[in-house]
Amino acid sequence: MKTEVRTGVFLCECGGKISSRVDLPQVCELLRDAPQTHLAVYPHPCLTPGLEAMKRDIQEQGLDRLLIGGCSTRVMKKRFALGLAPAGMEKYRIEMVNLKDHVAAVHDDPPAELARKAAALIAGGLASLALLEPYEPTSLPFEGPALIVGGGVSGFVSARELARQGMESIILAKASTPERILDNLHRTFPGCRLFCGDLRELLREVFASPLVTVKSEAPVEYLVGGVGDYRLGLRQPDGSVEELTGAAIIVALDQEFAPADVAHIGGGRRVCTMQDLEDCLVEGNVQPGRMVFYVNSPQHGQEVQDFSAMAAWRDSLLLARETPQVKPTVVYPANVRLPLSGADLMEARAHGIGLQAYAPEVHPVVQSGYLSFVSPGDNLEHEVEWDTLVIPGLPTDPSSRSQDLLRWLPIYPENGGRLAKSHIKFWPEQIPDESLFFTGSAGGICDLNEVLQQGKKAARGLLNLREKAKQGRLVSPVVVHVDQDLCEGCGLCTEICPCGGIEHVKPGSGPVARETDNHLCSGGGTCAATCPYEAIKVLNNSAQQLEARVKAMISRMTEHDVLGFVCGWGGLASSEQAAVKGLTYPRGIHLIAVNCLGSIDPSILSLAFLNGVKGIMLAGCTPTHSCHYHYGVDHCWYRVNAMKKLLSLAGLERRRIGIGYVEVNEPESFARMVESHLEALEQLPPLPQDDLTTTKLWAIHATMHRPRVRWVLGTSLRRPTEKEFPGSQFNAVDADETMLEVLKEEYTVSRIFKALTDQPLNPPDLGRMLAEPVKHLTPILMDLAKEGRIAIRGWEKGYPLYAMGKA
Amino acid sequence: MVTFTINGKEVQGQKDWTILDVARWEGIPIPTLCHHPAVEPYGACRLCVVEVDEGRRTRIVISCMYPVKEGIKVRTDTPRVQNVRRWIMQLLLDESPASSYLKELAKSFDVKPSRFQKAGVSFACHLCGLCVRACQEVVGIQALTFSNRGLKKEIASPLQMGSKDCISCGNCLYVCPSLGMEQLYARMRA
Amino acid sequence: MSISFKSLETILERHPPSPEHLISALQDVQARFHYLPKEAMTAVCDHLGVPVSRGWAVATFYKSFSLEPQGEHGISVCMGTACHVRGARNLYDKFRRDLGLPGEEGTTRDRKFTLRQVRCLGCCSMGPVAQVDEEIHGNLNQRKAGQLIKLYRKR
Amino acid sequence: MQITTLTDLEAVKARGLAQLYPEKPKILVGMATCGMAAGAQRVLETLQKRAQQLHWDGAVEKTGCIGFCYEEPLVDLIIPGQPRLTYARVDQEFAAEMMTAVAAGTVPEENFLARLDVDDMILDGGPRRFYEGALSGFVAQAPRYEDLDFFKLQRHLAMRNCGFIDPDNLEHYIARGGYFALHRALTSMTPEEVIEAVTVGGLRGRGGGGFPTGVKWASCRKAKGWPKYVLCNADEGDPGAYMDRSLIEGDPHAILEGMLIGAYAIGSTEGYIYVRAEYPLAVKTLQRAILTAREAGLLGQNIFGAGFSFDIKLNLGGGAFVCGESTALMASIEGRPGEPRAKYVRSVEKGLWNLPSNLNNVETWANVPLIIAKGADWYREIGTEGSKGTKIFSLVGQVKNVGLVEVPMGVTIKDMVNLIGGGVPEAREFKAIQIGGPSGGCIPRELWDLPIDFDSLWDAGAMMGSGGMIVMDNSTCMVDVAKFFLDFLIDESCGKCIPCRLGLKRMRDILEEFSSGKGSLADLEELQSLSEAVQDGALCGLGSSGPNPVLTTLRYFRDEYEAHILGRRCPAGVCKDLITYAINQELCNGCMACVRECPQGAITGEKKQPHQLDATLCIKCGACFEVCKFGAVEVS
Repeated sequence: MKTEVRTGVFLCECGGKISSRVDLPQVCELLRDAPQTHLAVYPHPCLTPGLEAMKRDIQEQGLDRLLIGGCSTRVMKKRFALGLAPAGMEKYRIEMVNLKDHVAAVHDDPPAELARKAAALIAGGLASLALLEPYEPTSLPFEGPALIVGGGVSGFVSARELARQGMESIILAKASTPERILDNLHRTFPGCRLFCGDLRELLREVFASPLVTVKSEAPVEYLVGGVGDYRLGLRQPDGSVEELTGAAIIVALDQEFAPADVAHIGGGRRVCTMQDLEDCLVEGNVQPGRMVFYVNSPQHGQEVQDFSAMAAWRDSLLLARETPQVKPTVVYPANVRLPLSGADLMEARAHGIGLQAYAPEVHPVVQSGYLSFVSPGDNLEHEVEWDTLVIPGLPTDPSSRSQDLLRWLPIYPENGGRLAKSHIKFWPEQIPDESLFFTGSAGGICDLNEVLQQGKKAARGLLNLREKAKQGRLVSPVVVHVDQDLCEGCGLCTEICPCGGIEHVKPGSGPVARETDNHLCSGGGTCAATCPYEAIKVLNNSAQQLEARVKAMISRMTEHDVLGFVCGWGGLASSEQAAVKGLTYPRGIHLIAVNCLGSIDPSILSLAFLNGVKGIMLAGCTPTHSCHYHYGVDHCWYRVNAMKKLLSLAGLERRRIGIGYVEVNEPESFARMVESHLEALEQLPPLPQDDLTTTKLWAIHATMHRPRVRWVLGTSLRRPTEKEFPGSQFNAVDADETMLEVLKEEYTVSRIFKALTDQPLNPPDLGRMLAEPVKHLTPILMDLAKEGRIAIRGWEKGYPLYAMGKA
Repeated sequence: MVTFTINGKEVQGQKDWTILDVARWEGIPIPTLCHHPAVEPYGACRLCVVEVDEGRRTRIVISCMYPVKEGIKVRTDTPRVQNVRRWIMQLLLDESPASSYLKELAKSFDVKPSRFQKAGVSFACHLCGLCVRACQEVVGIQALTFSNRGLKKEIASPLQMGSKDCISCGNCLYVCPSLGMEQLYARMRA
Repeated sequence: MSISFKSLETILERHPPSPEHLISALQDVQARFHYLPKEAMTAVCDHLGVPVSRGWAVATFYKSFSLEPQGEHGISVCMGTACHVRGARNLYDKFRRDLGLPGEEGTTRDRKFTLRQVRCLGCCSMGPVAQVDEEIHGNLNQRKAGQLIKLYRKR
Repeated sequence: MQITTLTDLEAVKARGLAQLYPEKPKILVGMATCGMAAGAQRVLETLQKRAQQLHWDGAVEKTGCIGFCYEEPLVDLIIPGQPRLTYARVDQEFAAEMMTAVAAGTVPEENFLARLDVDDMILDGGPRRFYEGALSGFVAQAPRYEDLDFFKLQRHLAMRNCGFIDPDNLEHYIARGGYFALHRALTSMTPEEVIEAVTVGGLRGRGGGGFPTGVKWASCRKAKGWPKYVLCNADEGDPGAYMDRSLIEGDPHAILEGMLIGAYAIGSTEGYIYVRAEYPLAVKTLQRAILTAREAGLLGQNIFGAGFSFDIKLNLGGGAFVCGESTALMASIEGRPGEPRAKYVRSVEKGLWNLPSNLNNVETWANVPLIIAKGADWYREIGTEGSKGTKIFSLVGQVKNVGLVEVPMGVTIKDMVNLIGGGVPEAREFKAIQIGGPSGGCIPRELWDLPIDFDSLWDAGAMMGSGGMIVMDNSTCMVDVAKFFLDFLIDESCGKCIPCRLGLKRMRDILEEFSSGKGSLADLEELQSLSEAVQDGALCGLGSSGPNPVLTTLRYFRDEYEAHILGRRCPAGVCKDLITYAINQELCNGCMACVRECPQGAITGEKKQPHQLDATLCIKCGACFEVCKFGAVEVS
């Protein structure tokens, strides 16, 4: 159903801040022929009187989409969305063009000149708005149990919380009784035996609950589905796969501690690890006498030392309470968190626990029966006497144990091996309801009590989801759509998706078309720009809209102007911040804001050149740590790189396109970047408008649409879990040359197609036309004919006459 | 619609509009610091004070929050109003001499640094709360918050750790009228 | 250190999970541990569904919360008007000197004492007044203050 | 047991009276915080232990504070057929003696304060004599309450039960006419009539502002929105004011009853009491009172079967003076930092959770049952033209009789200080009285004939505030006092608005210049204009009334400012930068006390030789001054 598009344009004077710099009446004049229904200029559209005036206009004119030429969309859009909601204007129908920060405040040019730039930016926005697709979000059911996987202790708290609220859950755990779990507690939580009593109570409640099913852990074969309908495949000992279904998932993963290496200290059984000690505690045969906990291992960092000191303190407390014949002392470096509070000190004194801080600069010395250390209080060397010396353990790499599970989850190891859920840096409205919860010490060293809190929090999140579903508010936002006819099931999108929004497919299902879990999708759009078959479309943020915008803008730009793409984070923010800080930069740059540079389809870049733009600049977040979509900016880099290669293949200057990186708080860098890029482009003539160049650019554009090229671009960036990425220059030259080869071939193919579309040609004529040696063309032509993409239509001068179409 | 006057000029507004809304719409200048259209008015800086005659009562109110009423007489430039504004400018300028926004604004008030000016202070936060409010109201998270109170009041991230909630969207920077947020930002993200 | 899950649970269970109970829940935590441990604060905020930043704002705004572990003995010196006109300032300085505290308020390094100022203990008739732990000591002077510290240091 | 009818109430009253005035002797110990601080707990324990040892047939009970704080711990002896006898400054030793005497059928004569012949029982139809006929012996000679200067002008209305009942005992409260007013309001008055009575009675808010309570209730009743809230402000933060604490600790049900009546009048079902957490005893007393009232059906559903339901939650303040400001208090109840917001929409329309809310303070609520029970006309009789009823003041500072006094509005400052307070210490001179806490002002001796009521104080530049009265003599420096209040406010400012956060600080800085001898007369003008800017510009009452102590001292004690500025001296000898300590060689007898006490080692000398003070080392801590028994340390 196609309805008439009725777009309203509102321009803001911003109390003179815009109107004094930009000739707004002229902007209106310039936009008269643009696709708009209503155009008005207001002093402050954002203030209540302005919103009232806009609402009136919307109703009187029957407007269904809006473009506001004012200031930052990041800051102001919500205000308009909320203010105009009573007039039926949903947020996605509002587009903002930043006249203040991208035009008025940053250029010193005459108002008429700025009016032209403003009109170009607005025309782009209008073109994009015209392709807007209204949609209705659908609400989702939320039934079935919660699946608690990973085997971490916190899962039991989640289960208890869920059971108390009447929700079923299935826990996959290593041990099948509370006692077994407690016996092994110190493998993951050293020093937490103190809390065994509390934990036992908790575990018993869980095991006794009719709403909780405890199953034994098994390797994860697959995890597919989405909110309200997750399916988890578990490989059974007999090789079969059991499928569990659930509404949501809680991943509870704990980090294990390895026993410290104490062999080199010597001393036989008198020197032991904390694990040994805790094993003894489980068995109940601890050696009586003076026990010294020696907290050391500075090379593992303060956090580990803190943890060890705390564990030692707690074990001492446990020993003092339950085994009075043991006299514990904790010797810890003065830089860690002990002692805690006055109350703790009193407790320690009451139990006769020694707490001795040592100055970390001077290493304590272990002797037979003694440990000497320097006290920071008096700088004097002191000694403690021991019968047993206990050395705390060290954390192990949490990710290595969970590879099979992590493959299916948007959980990645960060620096240092700890695990973290991926999307954490979006606007809340971009983050769909969390349906996959992650708890446990694998996310960061923490003690049992913290982990239990995390488990509770996860359960609470899940219950909120259920509550939302009950009220019909659990809606699928419909962000990304996969065209099932175009999708070939290659799975590249799944590989690169940072948020897990594109579904996994069960192993061995063959080329199955992908679907999306819009509940996890954050709408970054890298997948759409990467898809070799262009089967993915981000709703109301589509490549088609961007194309239209680029075309509309270029048609209003001069031949010296440059197109700029900024990502919605570092790029956009720093560009706007430049205005806030009163910086200026050349007027030639015409900025388009996108979610992430990774969402820019490679063909957009070529399209811009095809439409005659002189140059392109892209500004995104600093790669590897700042990109909000993990590797979006890296994907973009490969596309820019390909574009450069293609430009040079076509005999054009590589430097017509450039990419740079800025952080939100680096407006100066942004301004310098623009200046520098535009300065470089000033040396170049405008893009030639002759037929030959156009034909070449057409071919480049066609090349960017070729699945093979897109596949190579998409796979150039491998999944981030792979160790060799990023930074390693391994095989860099070879890989780049491979890409160049592919581009060259595909570029040639594109040119061949272009030539053959006009008329059938034989290889020598084709060679002359494309200025390529025949011997380069012949194998390509033969391959294409073999693939059936071109056909031999006859013979001419002993050469085959190739033409488009099938034989 | 209610009708009232600002500096003698008859103006109109709706019941829930503020004096500042109407003044801005009519192009009558009123200085502000903690006001930003993206967030709810907060009423902290008090720069936007105006004098209002309402019946027999005359009082100083802040125009960013005072709802318009039928028949009130608003004056934006009386000696009382000037005294409040000048003092606020004076106090701010002495507190954070590095703020460029302030220096600009202070010129129009003919306010110069006094003997109480803090020497060697480059930090320029006025605690207008725009960053906190933008983070909360616009972005929808609370990566920033006020901490402490009174003279010790400051903008901080919870538990004084680099905030995990921060999405580095930079909205706080955009709304900040001074350099304060820029100086804080690096600290927050650490 | 007994900030166990259970001890927090017991506190949290007294407060329905809505934001209005933030202050009272934090007060309970403060009463139980004599300060707001980080993990407890996060737990309270999670439980009530408020961002940690709000918990932080509240905890730093109100004087009755402390974010640092407290010493064995808390000394609160009344700085109310009645005590002020009877020399509370000098008295306070005496405490501060004797405890060797660098700042206005705080805990001694050995976590033996925590000194703080309070606004009126409501015992204006006996000013200047200081409260050590639960006990109120009235009609103090600097010499008595020194004796008090000596007395409690031994306890 | 449930109290649902008038008959129930009468039955409870009868039981309560039997407990209040039993046929056996009874001893009451004042156990409010002030008493506790003076050692009342130990006294109570001693009495109980001794009573047990002696198999004494009588009751030892606790009660609230009657106001004689300077005489604490107080113990009352009630023997049937005898006047009530009050003993002051009772220690453990005397308590034991007293019990021995009482058990032996006599009364002790030491530590005697006064006797009370008549219990007013104002709510219950008239005075009740403790005895008939003539007295004999020591008791007959003993001074009566009315004979004490401290008590002469007092009239205990809000404090009607303080010192008479056990605050935890609901039956005691009912015995003295409690909850009858509520019954009357619920069963025979419309909400409008209740509001009318409070309006006609002329009750004005006792929290400081003096806003007519009835008018407030009426607008809250009219306001749209549901539910409506009734709030009680018990966040008594003024330093030097503790009447609310004392009321709560002495008579919590009076507050509950007032709130219930208010809730009925306004149409509210839910109430909050916001009480300072620094008052642990008050908190416990309130908790118990609410629980008891709930158990008795006086809080909850369908109270007195009249179809009216109301319950009260207790909120503990977190230690922020600014939370006494209504919007900040509401923010705090909502679980947020106590930052005030602009009140252009009044909180009776949009208050707590943006719903209509009526906030009154403890003393106001405690007055409400009185008006309903005795009638508006009766209440109107008390007080002055514009200010009706009584007001409780905490009379503290440099005055002999420190304590809580409840007097009818209109008593003069002079009577307050000289009569009730017993005057300033010997050899000193009355200089000023500070009324209204940090928001109030200092009133000088010249104005001491001023009657104390809302409007007179306002005109004099002070305000009633919550009723703190700090008496100052010539040892108090007014610049220092102004600094003290500014310090307090700076410390307690929420920091939201600039005039308060930075303006008060600047005022403080200017005063600091004065007190360190660096000021100039032009600064006085600057201070004046800054004060006006802060008054006009600050967001809430804390800030806008913050300059009051400065403005009033500037107005009445300009000479003292000028002495600091022009003479570079502090007449009261307080400002450290303008004073020096010296040892009068003639008076010093070389006792070494100051030598030992000096933290700086600035005093040297031999035993029995006059000591020397090295002014370069002196930090002016005043330790030597405090410790010298011979007045040899001099301040100049």
